[in-house]
Amino acid sequence: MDKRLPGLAEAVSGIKDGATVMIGGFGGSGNPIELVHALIDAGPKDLTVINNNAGNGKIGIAAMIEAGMVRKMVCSFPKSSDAQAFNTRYLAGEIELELVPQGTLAERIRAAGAGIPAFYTPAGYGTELAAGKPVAEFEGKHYVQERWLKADFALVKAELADTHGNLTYRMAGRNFSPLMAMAATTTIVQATRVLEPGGIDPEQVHTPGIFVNHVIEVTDPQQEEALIRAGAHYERA
Amino acid sequence: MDKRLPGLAEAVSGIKDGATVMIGGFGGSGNPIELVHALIDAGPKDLTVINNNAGNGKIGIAAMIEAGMVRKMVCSFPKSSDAQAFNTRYLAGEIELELVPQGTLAERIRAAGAGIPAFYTPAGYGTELAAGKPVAEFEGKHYVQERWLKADFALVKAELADTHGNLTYRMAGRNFSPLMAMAATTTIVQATRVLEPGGIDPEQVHTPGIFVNHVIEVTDPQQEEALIRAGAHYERA
Amino acid sequence: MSELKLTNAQIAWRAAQDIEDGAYVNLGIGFPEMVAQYTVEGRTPVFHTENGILNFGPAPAPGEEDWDLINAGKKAVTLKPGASFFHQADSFGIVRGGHLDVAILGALQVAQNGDLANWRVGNKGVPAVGGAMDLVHGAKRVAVLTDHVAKNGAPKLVEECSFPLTGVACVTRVYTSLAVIDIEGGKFVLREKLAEMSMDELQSLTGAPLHVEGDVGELSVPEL
Amino acid sequence: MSELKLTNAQIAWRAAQDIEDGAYVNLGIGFPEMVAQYTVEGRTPVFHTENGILNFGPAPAPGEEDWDLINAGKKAVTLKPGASFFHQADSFGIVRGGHLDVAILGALQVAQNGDLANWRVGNKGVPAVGGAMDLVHGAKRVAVLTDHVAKNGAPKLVEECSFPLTGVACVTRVYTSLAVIDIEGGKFVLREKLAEMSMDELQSLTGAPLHVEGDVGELSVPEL
Repeated sequence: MDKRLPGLAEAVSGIKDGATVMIGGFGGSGNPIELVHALIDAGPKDLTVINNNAGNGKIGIAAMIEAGMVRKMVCSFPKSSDAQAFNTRYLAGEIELELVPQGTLAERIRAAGAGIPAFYTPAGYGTELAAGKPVAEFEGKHYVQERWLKADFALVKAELADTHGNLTYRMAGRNFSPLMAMAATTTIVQATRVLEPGGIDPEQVHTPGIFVNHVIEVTDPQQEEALIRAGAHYERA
Repeated sequence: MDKRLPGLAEAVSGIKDGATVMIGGFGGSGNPIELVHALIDAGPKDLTVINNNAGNGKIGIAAMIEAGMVRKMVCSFPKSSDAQAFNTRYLAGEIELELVPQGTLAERIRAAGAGIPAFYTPAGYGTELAAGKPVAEFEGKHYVQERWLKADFALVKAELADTHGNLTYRMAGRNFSPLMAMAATTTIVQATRVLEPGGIDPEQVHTPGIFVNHVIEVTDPQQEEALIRAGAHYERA
Repeated sequence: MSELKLTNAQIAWRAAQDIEDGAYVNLGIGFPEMVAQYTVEGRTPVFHTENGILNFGPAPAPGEEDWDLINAGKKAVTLKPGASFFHQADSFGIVRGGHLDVAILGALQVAQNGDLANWRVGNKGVPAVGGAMDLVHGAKRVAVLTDHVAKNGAPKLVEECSFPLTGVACVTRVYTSLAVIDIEGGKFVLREKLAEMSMDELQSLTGAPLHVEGDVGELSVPEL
Repeated sequence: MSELKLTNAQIAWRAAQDIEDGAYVNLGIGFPEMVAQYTVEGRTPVFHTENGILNFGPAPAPGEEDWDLINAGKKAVTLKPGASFFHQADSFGIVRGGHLDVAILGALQVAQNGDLANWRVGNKGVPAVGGAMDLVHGAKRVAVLTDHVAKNGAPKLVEECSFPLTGVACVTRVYTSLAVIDIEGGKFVLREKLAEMSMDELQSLTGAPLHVEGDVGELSVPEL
């Protein structure tokens, strides 16, 4: 079993118009920038994108939005230091937004990966974000019923991978990535180093390979925050 | 912050009659035998015990049952190579059993730790173990609503701990322990080695210290399976 | 063969032929564990055990056991390169979440709609379920290994299970000592049978109608 | 003091006095983050950030940032010995599951029953909620830091919130620029006020009745 693919273009070539795509990362940490830019080169349209944020600056998800690839964002916090790409289109009614409390977003993704179709959370009860959702009382407290959130694809950035797809993440770059890897039909990983099986201590695996379909080595990955601070701009080649 | 306690007796002294106690371990792996035996010495009665099994041989949970400490077992698989202690009392109607499918048991404990009062699972739908539980249909499939499972105390065996309570587990000894540590009001850990803060790489922590209340170093812990094979028998000192 | 049926080893061998290279597989405790021994040359399935390991290997040599390294049957195992450990909520997330390619289980009875009974015979004794009720949900294929009939001669493939259910409409394929049968649209569909056995005889040993759709192959296995 | 009210730094200082040694604390983005600067000498609280770190420390020196090591406000942080990383489902398990001793948040409005509005003013613009709706549930104490009145002079402590709610009946204590107020039994209970301010004046700046139960202490903070 060897889940490696030779390049980023091959990795994202299966992502077609209308797909739902989870993208790991929180703020500038853990974003699989190289995979996202390869997806911009591939250019599918009408995507639903799931990420904590809705893009920042002129790279990554913001550049996907600029390129007109995104029909809908599912996120908790579409504001960023430069959220112009999303904001402009959202206020013009050109892009849809499903706003989800961050913990609920994480739990809905985890539920999808774990085969739990619905669960109850206190978050959002009595607020406009829970409008229309079923509510229930348990032990004297009110809760909102939330549904799992699945995707066709997950794009994930790891620090180490092995050829079976076992992963470790770097510091707080972990964030949503282990959950998204579970929740997507096809999980595509860019890793700074890809090792032979046995290269990662079995006790230290953060994401078991069963959740991973494809692994691409990107040896010197870029950091979203650094790119944005440098004023980087990504456009289809 | 230093969560160390000097000895096992101090660690379990807060566990009183009528308490609900989760005990980590699966079969012979990951059982905090020294903590359980300290609890037998302390001798609280009327306990509800949550573990995957219901004791084996004449040590650990089986010895707790022998000592008449256990009112109710919550478990998935009360059968073992020598389950005499539980079987005799169960068939005589002297001990209560709540039988829970293993994955549901794990998820109910995790839900308690994560503040999720209820969730839906396909496991058990249409069977006698789901009798009387609410059911619901999602996307054409039927599911059973299950509730969180909390405890007053969790007894857990770790490989490494630091004084903040950060833990790592050894191999498949991990099993239910990270979940139980989240789900109990008070989590008591026996660890083979207790290190200073920083002794465990932050990326390799299996259970963050926030879930742990007390840590006791037990430098040469016994293994349940080995004790049972040696015919060991534990009785209050 | 002393009688006209496969041995357990032969049933396990037949099931192993359907496990593809790289498949993620959970083998139920006991009889289904034999499937691992007959892994097809050149294929490397990854075995999952619900107590929290992926990619474990066979038992260690006697005396080499590490009792923190066991499978769901509480037997000592070994690790293969690329193994991983995880807690039980993640482990059953693997099961329920649809990540396994195949789960292979034993059976007391299988009904024509895919209902499975495999955890207890009646209401006597101490009940124990383990992961059985979880394992029947989620895997892309849920297969059963079983003798075609019970020791008392009663059919194990039935219209409706009389024993307590493990799961509803969950089994997708049954490997028996006489046949390979798919469950499709609430019916038993015969895929393979022993060449020496007539359709009539096979039907007489089966508690619900066997349907034929397309060819019925020969259930052919080596001496083991 | 140029006017009779505490500065933000002083409000943060007062809140910090209630954080016990070893407490697990989540500080909301912005103003609440200042609380960490005023940690009481000899106490070592552990700070949680919902993107997945326990026991992070202050910002690194400029140029020393590692952008994989950030807090929920996307600012670079450092680690203290005993830190740990985890994914966001575990991180919000810490929040929802009741494991934090205190969460400290900003507020647009707080109602006398503990309802909090702090995520958006109206229906215009791009809405963004982040972890606000999760953080108000689960912590043993949910405290708010706020000016006592809004910039336009309108009370921020009110009978009922007019802005969209973040959570229902969730706030347990409010630290304002004029007072420390607990929420108990659906009422504002005054615990401390600035010595120079009369009860009548404080009440006139508050949008719902202030109740007194026992002594009202002096809200006394250092120059900062």
